[in-house]
Amino acid sequence: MQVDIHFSPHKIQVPEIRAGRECGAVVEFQGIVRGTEDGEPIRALDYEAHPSMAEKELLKITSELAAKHFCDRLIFIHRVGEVPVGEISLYLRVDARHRAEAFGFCQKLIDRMKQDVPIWKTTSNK
Amino acid sequence: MQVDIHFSPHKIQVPEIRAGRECGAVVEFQGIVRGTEDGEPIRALDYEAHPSMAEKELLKITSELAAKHFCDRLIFIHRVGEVPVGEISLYLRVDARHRAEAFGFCQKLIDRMKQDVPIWKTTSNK
Amino acid sequence: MKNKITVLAFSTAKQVMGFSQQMVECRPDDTAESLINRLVPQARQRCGSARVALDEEFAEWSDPVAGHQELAIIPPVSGG
Amino acid sequence: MKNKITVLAFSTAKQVMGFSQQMVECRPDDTAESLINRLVPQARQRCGSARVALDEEFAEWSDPVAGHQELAIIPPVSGG
Repeated sequence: MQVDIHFSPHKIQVPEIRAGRECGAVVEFQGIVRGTEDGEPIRALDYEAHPSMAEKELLKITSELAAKHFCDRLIFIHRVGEVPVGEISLYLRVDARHRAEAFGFCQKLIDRMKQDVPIWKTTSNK
Repeated sequence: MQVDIHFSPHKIQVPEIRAGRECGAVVEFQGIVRGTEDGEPIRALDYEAHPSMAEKELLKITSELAAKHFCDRLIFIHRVGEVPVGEISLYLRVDARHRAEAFGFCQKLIDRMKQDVPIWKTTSNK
Repeated sequence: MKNKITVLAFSTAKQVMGFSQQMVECRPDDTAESLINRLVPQARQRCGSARVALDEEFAEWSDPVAGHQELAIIPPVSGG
Repeated sequence: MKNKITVLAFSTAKQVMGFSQQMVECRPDDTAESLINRLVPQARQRCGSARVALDEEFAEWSDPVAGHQELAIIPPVSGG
């Protein structure tokens, strides 16, 4: 399985990639900063991460999940720093032979990220 | 909920759309024609549909699912005619406030489509 | 005046029926099944687990076709 | 020769510790907890349900820090 993990302070550019010959399903997820947080309007969220540890954790999670959900490729991009409302904070792409694997992998990766991967958001007051 | 349903004989162009202010999750799915079908190498798949009935069925399914998975927008594009290996046969995009709704809606829509929506594929021998 | 209905045959049903679309005269007591069986002997059986739709709504093979404009033979679907 | 370790504090732990990164001397019998409590009184309690990582691996607060280069205070994460 090919795994690309990036943390970047820049606006996320959704990568355009041709799927492999045996790939039948591509699932993409965009987490987007909403205009309200806990009912209050906000302008942006601030994300910080421990990128090298986050990458290690993500690789562990990925190899665990890959044993059950056989996937060909994962792209994981998390933006850090200030992310204005309407912009992408997290982009995921999972390529697999079948859709069940791609959906399963993608959803479980997000669930596990939200438990164990050292990334934090705070409401930006700037 | 905004719903766009298209059947097209042309190569699917993934639409670039900015999510709404209250949208926190965008899930996209691409179904891609694989290079083998039942273990045999193929060149393409042929899709046919009853587009107006398919649209009606999709709208019924969409309104049923929307009652449980609250989503803001659905884009459904199914290619018809010959679709060469490596090209997209089905594109879906679901925008929602939260990821669970978007993933749930998208997966259930595909499951229901594969039961009740009049679209057929056959291996292209041309 | 005769009643006419458009019969649509998709996917494997096209091979059974020998057409994808045909305008057909129907009798007042025709059901979906009796209509297509008159066009092709044992068409209903030969279409296997196909369903039928009348005016773009799934129906029963035993439903009368009177008053409908379109009968579509819907083999098991396989979109995606 | 003294042993030094880099202490990283993220998110809410940054407010408790008053820094995001600091190089700290550690004693041979220091645990993760004793080390940060020496920097800020009751730091461990004040960091609530934060976990600790030693050299980028989750560890226990009672683990000795000797031999490690980095201690990271990991408050509940919220990526996505």
